[in-house]
Amino acid sequence: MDNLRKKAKELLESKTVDLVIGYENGTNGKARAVFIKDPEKTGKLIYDDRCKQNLAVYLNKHEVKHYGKIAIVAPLMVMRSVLVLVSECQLKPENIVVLGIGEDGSLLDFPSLEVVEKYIAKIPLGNPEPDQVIIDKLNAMSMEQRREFWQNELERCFKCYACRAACPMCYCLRCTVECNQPQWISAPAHPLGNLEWHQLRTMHLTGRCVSCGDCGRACPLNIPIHLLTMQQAEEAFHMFGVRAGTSQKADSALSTYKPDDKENFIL
Amino acid sequence: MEQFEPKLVAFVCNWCTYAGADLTGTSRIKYATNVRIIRFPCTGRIDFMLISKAFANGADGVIVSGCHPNDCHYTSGNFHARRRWMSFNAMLTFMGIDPERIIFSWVSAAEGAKWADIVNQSVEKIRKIGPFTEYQKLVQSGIEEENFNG
Amino acid sequence: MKLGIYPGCSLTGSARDYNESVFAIAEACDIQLEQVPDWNCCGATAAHNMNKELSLALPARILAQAEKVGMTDIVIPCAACYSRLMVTQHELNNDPVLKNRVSEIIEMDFKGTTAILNVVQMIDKYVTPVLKDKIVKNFSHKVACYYGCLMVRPYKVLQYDQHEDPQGMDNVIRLLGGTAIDWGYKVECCGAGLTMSKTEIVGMLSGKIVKDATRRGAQAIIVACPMCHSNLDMRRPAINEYTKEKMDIPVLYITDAIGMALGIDEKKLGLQRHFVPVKMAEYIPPVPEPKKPKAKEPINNL
Amino acid sequence: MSRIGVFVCHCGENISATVDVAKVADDSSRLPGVVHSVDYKYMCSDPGQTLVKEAIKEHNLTGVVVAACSPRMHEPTFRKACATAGLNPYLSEMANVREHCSWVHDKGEQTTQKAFDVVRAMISKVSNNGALEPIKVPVTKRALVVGGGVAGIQAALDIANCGHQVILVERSPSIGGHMAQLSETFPTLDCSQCILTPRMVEVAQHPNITLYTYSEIESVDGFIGNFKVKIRKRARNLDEDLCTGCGLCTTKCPQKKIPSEFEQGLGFRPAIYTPFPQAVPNKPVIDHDNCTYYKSGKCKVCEIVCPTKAIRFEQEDTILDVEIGAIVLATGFDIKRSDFFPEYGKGKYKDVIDGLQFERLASASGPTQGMIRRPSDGQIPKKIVFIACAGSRDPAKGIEYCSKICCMYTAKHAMLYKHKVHDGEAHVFYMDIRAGGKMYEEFVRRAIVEDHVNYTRGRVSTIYELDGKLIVKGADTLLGAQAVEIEADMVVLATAGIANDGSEELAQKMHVSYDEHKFFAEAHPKLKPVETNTGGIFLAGACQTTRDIPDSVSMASGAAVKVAALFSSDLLTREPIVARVNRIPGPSHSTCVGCFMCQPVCPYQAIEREEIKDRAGNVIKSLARINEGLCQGCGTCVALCRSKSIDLLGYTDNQMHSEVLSVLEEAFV
Amino acid sequence: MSSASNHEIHVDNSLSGLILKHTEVPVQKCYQCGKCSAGCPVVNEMDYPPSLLLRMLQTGTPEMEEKVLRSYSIWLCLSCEQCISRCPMEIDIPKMMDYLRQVSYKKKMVNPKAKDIVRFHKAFLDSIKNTGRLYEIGLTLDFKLRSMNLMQDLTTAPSMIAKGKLGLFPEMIKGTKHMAKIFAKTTGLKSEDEK
Repeated sequence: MDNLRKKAKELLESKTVDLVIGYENGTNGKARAVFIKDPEKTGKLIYDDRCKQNLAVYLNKHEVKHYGKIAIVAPLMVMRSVLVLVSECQLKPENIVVLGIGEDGSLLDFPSLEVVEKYIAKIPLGNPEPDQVIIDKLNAMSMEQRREFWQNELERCFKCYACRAACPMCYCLRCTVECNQPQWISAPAHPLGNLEWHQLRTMHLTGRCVSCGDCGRACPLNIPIHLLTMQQAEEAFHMFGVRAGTSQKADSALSTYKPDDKENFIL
Repeated sequence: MEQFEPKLVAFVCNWCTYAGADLTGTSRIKYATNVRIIRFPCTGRIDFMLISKAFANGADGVIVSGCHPNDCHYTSGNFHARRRWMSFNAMLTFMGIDPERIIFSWVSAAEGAKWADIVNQSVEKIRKIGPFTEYQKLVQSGIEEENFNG
Repeated sequence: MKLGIYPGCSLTGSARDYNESVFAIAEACDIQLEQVPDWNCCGATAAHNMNKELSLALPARILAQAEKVGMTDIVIPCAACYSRLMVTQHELNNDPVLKNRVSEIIEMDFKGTTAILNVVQMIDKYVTPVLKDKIVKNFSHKVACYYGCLMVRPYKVLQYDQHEDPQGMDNVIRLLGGTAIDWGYKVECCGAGLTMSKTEIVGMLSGKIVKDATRRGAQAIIVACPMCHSNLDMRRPAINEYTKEKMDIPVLYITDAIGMALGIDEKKLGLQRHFVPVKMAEYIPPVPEPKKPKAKEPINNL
Repeated sequence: MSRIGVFVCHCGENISATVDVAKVADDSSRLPGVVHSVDYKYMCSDPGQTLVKEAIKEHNLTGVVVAACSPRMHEPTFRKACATAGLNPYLSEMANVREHCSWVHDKGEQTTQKAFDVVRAMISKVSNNGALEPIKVPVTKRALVVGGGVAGIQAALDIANCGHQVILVERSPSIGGHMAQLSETFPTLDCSQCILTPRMVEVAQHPNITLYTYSEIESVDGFIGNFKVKIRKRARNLDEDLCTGCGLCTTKCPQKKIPSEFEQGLGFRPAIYTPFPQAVPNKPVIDHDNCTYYKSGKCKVCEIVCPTKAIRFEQEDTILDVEIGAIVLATGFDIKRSDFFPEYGKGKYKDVIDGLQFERLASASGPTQGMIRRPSDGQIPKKIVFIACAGSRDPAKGIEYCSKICCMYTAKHAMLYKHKVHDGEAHVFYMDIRAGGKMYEEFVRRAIVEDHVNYTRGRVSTIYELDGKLIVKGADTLLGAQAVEIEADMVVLATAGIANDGSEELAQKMHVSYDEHKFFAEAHPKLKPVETNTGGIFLAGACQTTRDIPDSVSMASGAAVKVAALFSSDLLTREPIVARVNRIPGPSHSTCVGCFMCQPVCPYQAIEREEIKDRAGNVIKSLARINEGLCQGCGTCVALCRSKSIDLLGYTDNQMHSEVLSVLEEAFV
Repeated sequence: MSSASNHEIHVDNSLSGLILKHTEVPVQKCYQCGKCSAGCPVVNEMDYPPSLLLRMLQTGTPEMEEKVLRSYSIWLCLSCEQCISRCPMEIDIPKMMDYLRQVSYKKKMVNPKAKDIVRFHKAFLDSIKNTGRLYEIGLTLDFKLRSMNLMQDLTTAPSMIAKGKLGLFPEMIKGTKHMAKIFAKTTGLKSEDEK
């Protein structure tokens, strides 16, 4: 943690960056995001198990984009999000400094995003253990049981779109749900509209989700919607060999193909 | 009881399957009447949301068909489409919606007979599975709620 | 002008002469060389042959020591040490996990921001600009500049000079008024890593180098590495055994050549410590003759 | 509110035998927006079409649905009918009730219901249609062939012999390309110039071919059938009509020691020169960089000696504007030069030469009259080392692919050397011998067995010079990677074949895609090897990948046929079915967020990056833009776009959505 | 349904697989052009030239792998980096050699002819472990004792002392404890003060 604070201070003092995004102690013993411009305030920075939020979501916010160069405290999911955003032209590599956090919580020094790529290449990627356990359980159920599970869960959704706001990849200027010519998604929060919305969200994140789980955490009704995109992330890897957020190049699952992609259902 | 007549729509590409279905016609090969064909320039144009929309509006099954791999009129549209379908299928499976109601196939402009087979098999399959009541129930409850809301 | 220096073990012992000449020319050019505090051995070939982590930790400690006192630029006269420190800095900067692990081993902060210069880079940067006014006597000799392995390789890490045909020292010699020959063994290995354990192989490898330079009429071999120097200079018995004749070409450090041109006392440069006596006649390159039409039918006649 | 007319065709009895056409027409008439609905025996007949035309005028229709056969059959017919009646042709749609309905189903209620459903869906779609202007273009029956090597020559001759005009543009002062430089050709060892020069002369004399040498493509606009090309004709400083090609100027020019490009630097040329004696056209050019007059303002010897007073010092480059219907790219390839390889001396050693230089040494018309001599001292080398794969199959420094032609020409070189220097030793270092081709393997065997060329399997690590010899350090991997050292008099590198200099730039001008090695990309690796993804532009020869003479010539003939096929009709109609990225007022300018994930999806490189700038010129937003000239209308980008910022004209989201909803409106009975 | 279960990650336990895992050197990329062997300065002294070592590793058979680990070549490699600087496939042979030496040493498979090389390296490392710097005369003596080759270099050493090139006393750095710790941590052995 000292290293992190020291490094952040150095970066701000030397004007290498204009803003540091990190975590600080919030109320009720929780960690929350903090935006630091003053090098003297870097002492606020913390990193521990409570720091779960994917800070990359702020990188695309209007208020943040105005700062030139930004340093971001980046556990694995944030690193991956940064790479996704770079590959999708939403972030310029020269405008970001990654203050990497290793699996053991230590500060990792990344002189460039290439080194981040190398680091990620060495780490086994996948969904967080507890989530994958639930996904496996769901996959073990019958089709009917799964349908009931999701119907019961999704029924409760009242379309607050907190999931969308929490996701670093949901940065569109106009979401498809706001499209009414044609009306792709039924507007009210009824079972059909909910199902359509979550299908849309899941498909749009296929090959782009970095399994941070923030959508699920953001849901005020605790609907485990993060499982949908996480399952798709695994599928994209198994079907196409692609993991989101491993490279700065645009090679996302659905914008590329291999002539010999293997499926077993096309007649 | 009267036999259940499923409603199917077919999303096909202009260059292979649509032409293949034309050939079925010129060859006078008969098939079931339960399918309505919708023409797209390429399978790459088919938005997965349209498949969902078809189910929401009463389709019991959807056929999606285009050029065989490497035969795409636009070189790679069908390859991109294939990835989307693979992902869409995986998602539906995980959500408990059996993707067996969506029949994917490659039918070339020369495969008139294959088209008839695909249609007949699909209709029989959906007839066996029965009407897509789960989905239609969602629509019903949607309508009720909408009415209730105003 | 202040500059950090990492001498490395050889320069305190078998290559004391190199140390002396480096410091002598630095003094003559107003460069104050300051040693990295409490430096240790870089581990050399032995460490990376036997233990990867050790081979990174030892150089990392040196760099961390330099960082600790705020040295931003250090010169490393020994090519082997230069290579080890450069490789370490490169590897650790490209692998943050390893960097943390090594920081933990050496129990010191390691940033990896030091600018590392080899001796020729130091000369280019600080000596060449002031050289012209200071030369008292041209270094009028025909010499073969020998770069060896570790100053130019691995190129991907070092990014120094043209690795198959480097010109750094050749250019310095030309500036001093000397003649640098083109030859075949500029970047071949002298056998450094095996100097103690496989003397006969070193004799063969160094012998080939000495022989080629001699054959092409070089009056001296110029080096920038204590390993190269000790092999080419001290291993003469083994070399002579390989070449089957007595080779008496002297081996000079590039700093010796500069020192001689600057008129620095030979003792101060440590030339008396060389095994092969440093004696060279003056060499005046022939003026190129005006081209006569060739008797034989030339190839380029359209 | 739309005013739609529905026209149901009986197609004789083809439709009406199984579909109750009257009912379909009647039911349709009650649908919202439909103001007119009829059925008729033959809609496609003249009276049938008249029905449509009159209804359009009478009812002021905004949309037409013809329920008849497949649109692949008669869509153009009815669109034309609509157009003549003043209705935009893209406001008409066809409901396929024959191939997809009456012919495949028995008579019955279901069949009629299906027909009606399809008609209803098309009514729904057509009310969302927008007026579009078809891209209808005449084909300019004039071809442009870029590059005058053997492939370009072959393509030009083939097209010209089909009776079409051809413009052949060549960058250097003469056509002939690399083939003109070769000594003899494998596997027959016939003289390259002997077989090529008659073709070159034929090009010059062909009434249908206009030849522009010393010229380059300045710019290309337009699209298939209608390219507008600017050709920069560089100043030869010569009145070409007056010049007789006597060559007096070239012999009198005082500048004689300029390295000749044609001789690969092994010979010299004057400042006013023709590249080689058989050049076509046989008219010199003045090389401004080396001409005494252009450098110092004095000399003009050529002007003085010219018997026809043809020299024009004040002449300037001219830009020609030409209209072209189809383009054949035949710009060929190049090789890496011997100064590329640091471990082989980086050009330091004069006697380390490349394969093309060896061709010139072996050529009877070359600088040594066909004697193999060392460039350094003119001696006849007694030992030559040939190094294959110099830069090829070398991802680290060269290129990763196999250059394909080197195995064969190296065998040829070694063979020619042995034929010319009987007591000479020829050593070849190779990695694999790739001799697939008619009589190729036999040729290589002959070199080894009959001509005693010494083949060693291994790569050469380094070369250095010692006492006038080149020490070549290699290894013999078949002897357990034993080190091999050869003292050679000369070394010939079979350097990698690479894309021609400037090919990337040319590809960008042409909007043709190219691979990572800057070779032009074919539209399909197997089924469209001579087409590019840009309509009307074809490929011939080594500009697509390195290839030998027979392959280049066959490909050129293939491209010529494609051009002739395109020229066989007068009119080319392109549908305005193209994608478009939406535009809205600032500050957003578009709902496109600029993720550019659509870019890799487009097979036609039609998606461009547009930068929106503020008044100070700062980029405030990057967003996608579709180049409508390149877009072929597949719509793959449309379905990919998450924010629905791209739409496909003719198949818009609105159209497809309403068609799907409408077709499912009623039960299928 | 989920295809996850169909995909088992293939674990490559061959020596070349381990090399790839630990050093990222792709042995399988070698296509036997022999350029490394052609340029290797000590190829004639080696029992297997570098390219042949790569081929042996590519086979993945235990017999070949054992031959590699018992070879003299891996110890003879000078790490002069000539091979990697010219390899068309950028296979970092010196890095691979470092790894092979470490495995060979750990598995006690060091080639008998290379024992003195290992002794030298160990003597070298011991020297810096104790003093922080290389104590050349100590190293020479230590090595000579270890290799029982007392006569070698007997002629050079006195003249070295005469020329002032061999210090008679070791130079000690202040951080010797620090050095001991570094050695302990990297070699897995406890340092003196921790015992």
